[in-house]
Amino acid sequence: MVDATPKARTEVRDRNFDPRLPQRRRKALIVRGLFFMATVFGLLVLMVLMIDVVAKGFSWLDWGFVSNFPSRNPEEAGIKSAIVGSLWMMGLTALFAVPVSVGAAVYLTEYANRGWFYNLIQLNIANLAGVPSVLYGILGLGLFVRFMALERSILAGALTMTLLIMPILIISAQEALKAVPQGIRESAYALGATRSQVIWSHLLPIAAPGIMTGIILSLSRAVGETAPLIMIGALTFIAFLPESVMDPFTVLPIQIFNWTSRPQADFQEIAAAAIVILMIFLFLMNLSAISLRNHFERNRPY
Amino acid sequence: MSRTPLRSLQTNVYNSPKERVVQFVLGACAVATVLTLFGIAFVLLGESFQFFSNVNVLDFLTDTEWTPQFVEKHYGIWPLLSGTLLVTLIAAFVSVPIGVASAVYIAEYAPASARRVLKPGLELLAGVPTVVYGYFALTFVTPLLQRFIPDLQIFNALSAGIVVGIMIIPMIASLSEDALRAVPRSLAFGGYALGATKLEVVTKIMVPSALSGIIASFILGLSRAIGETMIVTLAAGATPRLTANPMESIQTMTAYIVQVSLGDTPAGSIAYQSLFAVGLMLFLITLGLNVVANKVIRRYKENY
Amino acid sequence: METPPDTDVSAKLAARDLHFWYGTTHALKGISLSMKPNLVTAFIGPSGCGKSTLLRCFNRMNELIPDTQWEGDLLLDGEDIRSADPIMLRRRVGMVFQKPNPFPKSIEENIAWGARINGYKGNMPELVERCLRQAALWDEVKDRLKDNAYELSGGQQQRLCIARALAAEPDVLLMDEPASALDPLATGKLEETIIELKDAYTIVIVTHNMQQASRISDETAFFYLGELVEFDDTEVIFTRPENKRTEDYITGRFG
Amino acid sequence: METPPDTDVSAKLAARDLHFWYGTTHALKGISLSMKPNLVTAFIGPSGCGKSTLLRCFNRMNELIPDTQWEGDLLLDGEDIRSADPIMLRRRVGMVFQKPNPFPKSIEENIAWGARINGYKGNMPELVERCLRQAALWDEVKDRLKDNAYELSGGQQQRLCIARALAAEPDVLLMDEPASALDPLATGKLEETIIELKDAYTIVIVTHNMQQASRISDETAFFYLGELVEFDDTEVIFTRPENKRTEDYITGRFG
Amino acid sequence: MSEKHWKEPEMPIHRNLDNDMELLRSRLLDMFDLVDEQVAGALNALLEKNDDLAEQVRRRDDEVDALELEVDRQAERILALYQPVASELRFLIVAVKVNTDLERIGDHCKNIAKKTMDIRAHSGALAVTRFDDMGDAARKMLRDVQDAFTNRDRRLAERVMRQDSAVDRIHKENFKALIALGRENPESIESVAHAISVSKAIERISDHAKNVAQSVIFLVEAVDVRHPGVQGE
Amino acid sequence: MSEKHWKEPEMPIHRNLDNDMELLRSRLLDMFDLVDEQVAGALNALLEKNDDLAEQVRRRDDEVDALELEVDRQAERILALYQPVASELRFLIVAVKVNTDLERIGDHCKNIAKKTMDIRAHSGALAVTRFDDMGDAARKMLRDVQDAFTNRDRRLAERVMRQDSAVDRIHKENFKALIALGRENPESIESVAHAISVSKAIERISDHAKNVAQSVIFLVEAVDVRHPGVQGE
Ligand SMILES: Nc1ncnc2c1ncn2[C@@H]1O[C@H](COP(=O)(O)OP(=O)(O)OP(=O)(O)O)[C@@H](O)[C@H]1O
Ligand SMILES: Nc1ncnc2c1ncn2[C@@H]1O[C@H](COP(=O)(O)OP(=O)(O)OP(=O)(O)O)[C@@H](O)[C@H]1O
Ligand SMILES: [Mg+2]
Ligand SMILES: [Mg+2]
Ligand SMILES: O=P([O-])([O-])[O-]
Repeated sequence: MVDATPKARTEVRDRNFDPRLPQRRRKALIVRGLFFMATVFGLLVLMVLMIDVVAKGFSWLDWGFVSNFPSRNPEEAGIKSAIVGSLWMMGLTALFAVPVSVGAAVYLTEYANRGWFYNLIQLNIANLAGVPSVLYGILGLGLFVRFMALERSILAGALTMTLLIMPILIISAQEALKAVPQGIRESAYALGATRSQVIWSHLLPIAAPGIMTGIILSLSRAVGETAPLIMIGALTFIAFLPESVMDPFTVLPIQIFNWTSRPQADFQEIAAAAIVILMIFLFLMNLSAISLRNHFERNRPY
Repeated sequence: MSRTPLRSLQTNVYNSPKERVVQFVLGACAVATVLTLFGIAFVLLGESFQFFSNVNVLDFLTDTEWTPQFVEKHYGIWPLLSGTLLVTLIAAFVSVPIGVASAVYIAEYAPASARRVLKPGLELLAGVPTVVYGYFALTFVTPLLQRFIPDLQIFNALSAGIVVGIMIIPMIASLSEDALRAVPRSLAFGGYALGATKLEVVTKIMVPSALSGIIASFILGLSRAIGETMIVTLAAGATPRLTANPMESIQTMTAYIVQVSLGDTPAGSIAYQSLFAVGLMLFLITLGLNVVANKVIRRYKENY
Repeated sequence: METPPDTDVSAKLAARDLHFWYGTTHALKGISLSMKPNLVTAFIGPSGCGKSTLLRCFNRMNELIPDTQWEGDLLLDGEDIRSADPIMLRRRVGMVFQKPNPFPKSIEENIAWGARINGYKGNMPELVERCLRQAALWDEVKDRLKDNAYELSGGQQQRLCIARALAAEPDVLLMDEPASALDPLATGKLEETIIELKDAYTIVIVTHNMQQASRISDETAFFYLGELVEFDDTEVIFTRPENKRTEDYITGRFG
Repeated sequence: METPPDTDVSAKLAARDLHFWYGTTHALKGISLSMKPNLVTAFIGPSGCGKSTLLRCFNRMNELIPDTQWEGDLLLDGEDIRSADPIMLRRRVGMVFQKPNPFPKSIEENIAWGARINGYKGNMPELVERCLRQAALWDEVKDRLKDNAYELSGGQQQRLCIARALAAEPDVLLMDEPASALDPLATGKLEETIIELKDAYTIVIVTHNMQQASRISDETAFFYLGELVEFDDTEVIFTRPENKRTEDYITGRFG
Repeated sequence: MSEKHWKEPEMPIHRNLDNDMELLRSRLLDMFDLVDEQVAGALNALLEKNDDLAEQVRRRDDEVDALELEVDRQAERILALYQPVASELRFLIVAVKVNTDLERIGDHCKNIAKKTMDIRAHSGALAVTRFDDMGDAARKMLRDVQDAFTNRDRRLAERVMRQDSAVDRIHKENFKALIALGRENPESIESVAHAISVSKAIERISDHAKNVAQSVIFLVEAVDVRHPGVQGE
Repeated sequence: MSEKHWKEPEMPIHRNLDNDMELLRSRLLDMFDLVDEQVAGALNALLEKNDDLAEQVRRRDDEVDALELEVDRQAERILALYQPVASELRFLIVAVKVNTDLERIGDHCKNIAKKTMDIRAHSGALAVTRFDDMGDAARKMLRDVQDAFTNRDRRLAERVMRQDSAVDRIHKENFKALIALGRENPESIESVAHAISVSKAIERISDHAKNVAQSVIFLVEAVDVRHPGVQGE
């Protein structure tokens, strides 16, 4: 196959090739193996991590662990207040973040003229998404805890978390809206629809699965965050359930941090047990988001 | 054919009050985001202003010691900065090759069935809370490493850096994969049709075509590493020290911030205000990196 | 060709000395022409000559593109389009796009939606049937009105888009290269449909395909660099065009 | 038309009783035909009839699609393609795609790349110039060889892709609807280029555009539902096709 | 390729072209009918010595001419607007050629009509000819070829082509008889000359009918049967 | 629309069609040349009483026929492969029509050549005619119309159309002179009859030249100047 055919005309071909195919093939094979190993590495770490925490924390996992309040005594320590606090946090954060973020995303994709103002907001959102979470904690500390005098309450925490996840939420909602084919907008406008009719009838329904995915993923981020809440001072010993949004609170990651940073080995194992609970919860959220997305991507007609 | 009579063109629906209200409310939501960034900047600048009225800016930037708790107080940012950079550097060594290689594998090599497992796997990895990683670094990685490196301290930059690196692998992998996927498949076919091997197509066409996106993923990943808090707080120690030795305990900027806010440092004290100065530093660095990365990303998105 | 300022009362749609700018790009440079009712008018010309821009002027879809400007007169039934409410205008001037773009809803809903937002009070199933029949699609979909529109083939989708446009009861149908995403069979069906619709609507169609223009249109306008070069009966354009450019274009000597 | 098993030694490229499957879809059902050297052969037929599939068999690009299978013989210069190394084969059988797909590199690099990975030892600038000249692009780009290929117009990009394919010194050029993304001007230039390349290459072109097939090809094969219906001189196909289906297709009576 | 693999044919597309082709076809059939009437009229005028009829034939030639223009224009229109190929293209080429032939037949009829009076100056000239048989034969050819055209009947067209020689034979006989007449009766010579022209005209009519038959065969079979024995390169 | 807005024209695309059109054009010009030679040959054979030349003209008619087939096939080929419109389409239609006319001229030449000997039987028949002038006029028309075609010269074509009447006049004179001759000299009558045919043939040649001129005008101006006074609907 390599040889030139006699018919080939010299003026358009000089046949000056040396393809060295075997070497090229061998190299290709080796590098492929390396790429594969790199990919599996991350998953292996995840497995090791899970096995490690389960191994350490398994013996502490029982009903008492879930139904007890924290305690200075490892035997009696539980995560009841942390779980309830995390749920409060999640609910309130969703309540604040979702409407504002979706509204902002709709405004940006559907209303805003592509001018300096639009560019400013877009740049701003992209940058906000990259601001370290601990700095949101500082903002929460300065703005909610001190300036608005909300003290170390659930409300202050949820508001801080809201600001933290809003950029992520807006970006994913924008992506979902942008994925709606332009043709749908154009044809709806061409039928004489107003902007709000187009948004309500077509854009939001079509983008809903994507927006939902974004919501779940960003809430799971909120549930796992620690540093901002430490900043606003959530790290306290809470042996009661919050009654209102103004009550002090704790959440699972804080509890984990607290136990991890204690020297006693028992507390480290309790921390592992709490991690197992937290991870199961987060895995469930992530998996539901992933399957939601896969389902709609597979069934998306356009 | 029955036809309704001609309607006038004049009824004004386009600018009706309802439409205007909707637009106003949604616009207000968008403006809220700008306020957040201003809020952060405002809080940081405000307290930092107090701090710098007590501490010379020049000292802050040139002094090589950070000892706010000691009697002889030094406010030189370098120990914290070097701690941060050391961790970030180690993280980069771990995450950049592995992240890019995973991205290439998933985008170019993995069969559809494998991709269906690998991608969610990486997303789960990305969903692990940092405090869990911190726990992992402290209770698993460090003891493991100590078996090979006996003089590794309990708190050290190395294991924190490695775990931070692991933490940002999914981020780099997924952003790089996006960049690779944005390269039209037709380019790959163009390469194959010329008699290229898969490796040649991938490394000489696809990766270079996606290069700016991949670089942006590095920058964003590193910015994330710089801002990472819980892992370093738990595993890297609380010893501000100007060193390049990854075996020692160090302190990063973020860990310092947490440390101050955990302690009983009275509000209004210089030590307390130093938290904001360090925060400002962190803010400026990450913001700078993000601006650069977003510029790069925007450029590559315009390409195709 | 000097088209005299249009005063033809029989024109359904007319432009008079129309200029259009995208930012600083002068995309239309003084276009004057008028489309007669119940005829198919084809816009032809090389890429970028402004065909689509002109088309979108007639229902003011261009205004959805930021930083655009126009000057001159646009008339629908002699009424000035400038002073009209764009929403009301678009209900009377329907549009079909290059790529079939049905809503991801049922076939039925696709058609009903446009009527519903326009406050249609009549019998909806009847309207759906009538529009589908007019778009020559009824027989193919009558047993599957609840199916998602995306289950139709490309050509059927495009005819569904026509049916959807008809549901808003327009007088004019603007079509921007409606067949360019279709295969020859579907194109044939679409052309057949367009010819049948001619009896009830005024149709303007942009096409890259000279053969298509010659097959289905009654009048043809040839544009070049934002100007109207020649506008005449399709037969005249394709047998004895006046302008050398027109002839060079239709014979494929330049693009 | 019964094409007898091909034993024509003058054939550059031939298929004998070729079958192809995508999973369980039987996309080609016993195709036998042979392409003569230095002629342009056009593949026409309604969408989905297997034109592209057959084309991609000739350089085994189909093998990049998972879960495919083929049966029968494919011959290049009488040698069995099955036993050839696909990488070497693809060098000898160049391909140009539907959408222009230059690499995001300089014009020069686009051409040099294919030659370089194949271990080209000659004078690279000369090769670049020669290929660009053959693709009728040299005069348009000679002063901007370092520019990024994406700065070229669509038609120029497509000709650059041809030049790129030529740099690997193929004998055969396969083109899958190479003009479908181009405007008429660029299409005209491309067709001109193809006609000029005929002297040195064997060209197979898939096209949806019957006029294009008739304009540029010497022989035309009409496919329908994965079968070869008729294969003959283009002139014969377009003046007196044997098969009723062929005639119905080329006269636009079915797709 | 076995036909059993075909799916049921899709519904054929109804094209604008079909209408225009149909119009052309019906115009061409009108032309056939009109020319047939002209031939009948010219021959009857000649044989029945009917000057009014002759005059009418002469006047109606304008109609033939008008129809010729119309058919040509319609053919051009179709070619320009629909760019037909294969059998449709052949139909158009044939239409143009047949149209020309029919118009020529019309012209010959006009010429015959013009000569009607001249020939009658010496009635012997008519007596020695077989214009009636000749005319019948020519008309039959014309009608047959119209049928062949309508039904795309190759056989019939071939038969028409063969009929031409009979007309030629009669023409030769007429020629001889007329020459003999002229020789005997020099006074008749002008009539004889005109009668020869008429005979020639009828012979030409049948020639044109034969041409039309050749066109029909080209239409149906896509083979050119003109000039057997010579080959275009 | 003012022309000043035009950009400089882009480089025109070189199309396959251009080659094929050029080929057709050159074939048609060959046809013109060949037919012109045939006309010259037939007339010379007649006037110079050269039987060999006459025989040659008769034999070369096959070449004309072959060329006719070739031009027609080429025109069909172009129509089928390139679907031309506007002036290119007109050129093709005109090519087909001109081709037919030229072939008919060729046929008439053959007929003239056939009669050469018959006429000579009585040499007086040639003496009373003005075949030389008539032939010159017809040939001039033919050459002029070829020029008009080559240069797309409407004026010249119109002049050719006007020249036709001169030929008609000579034909009438010939006819009268020949009739007179026949009347005086009944023995010559067969030659006279043939001479009339030849005169008629030359007249027909000029008629066909006129048809070609009409085609040229149609080609250039896209107006049909045939049958002035009648109108297609
Ligand atoms: N959204 C836009 N912004 C800026 N310029 C534009 C925009 N749309 C079109 N143009 C410019 O306006 C001119 C006319 O464009 P238009 O789309 O009307 O051309 P067209 O004739 O429809 O071409 P095509 O056949 O390629 O669709 C072009 O020069 C184009 O580059
Ligand atoms: N990757 C694929 N997987 C499964 N089926 C395929 C694939 N590609 C093509 N097919 C099927 O194979 C058949 C032939 O496809 P092919 O693309 O060769 O047709 P084509 O003649 O090139 O059509 P078109 O003109 O639309 O490009 C079609 O029925 C198509 O649905
Ligand atoms: Mg357009
Ligand atoms: Mg294909
Ligand atoms: O004009 P003619 O009838 O002799 O061809």
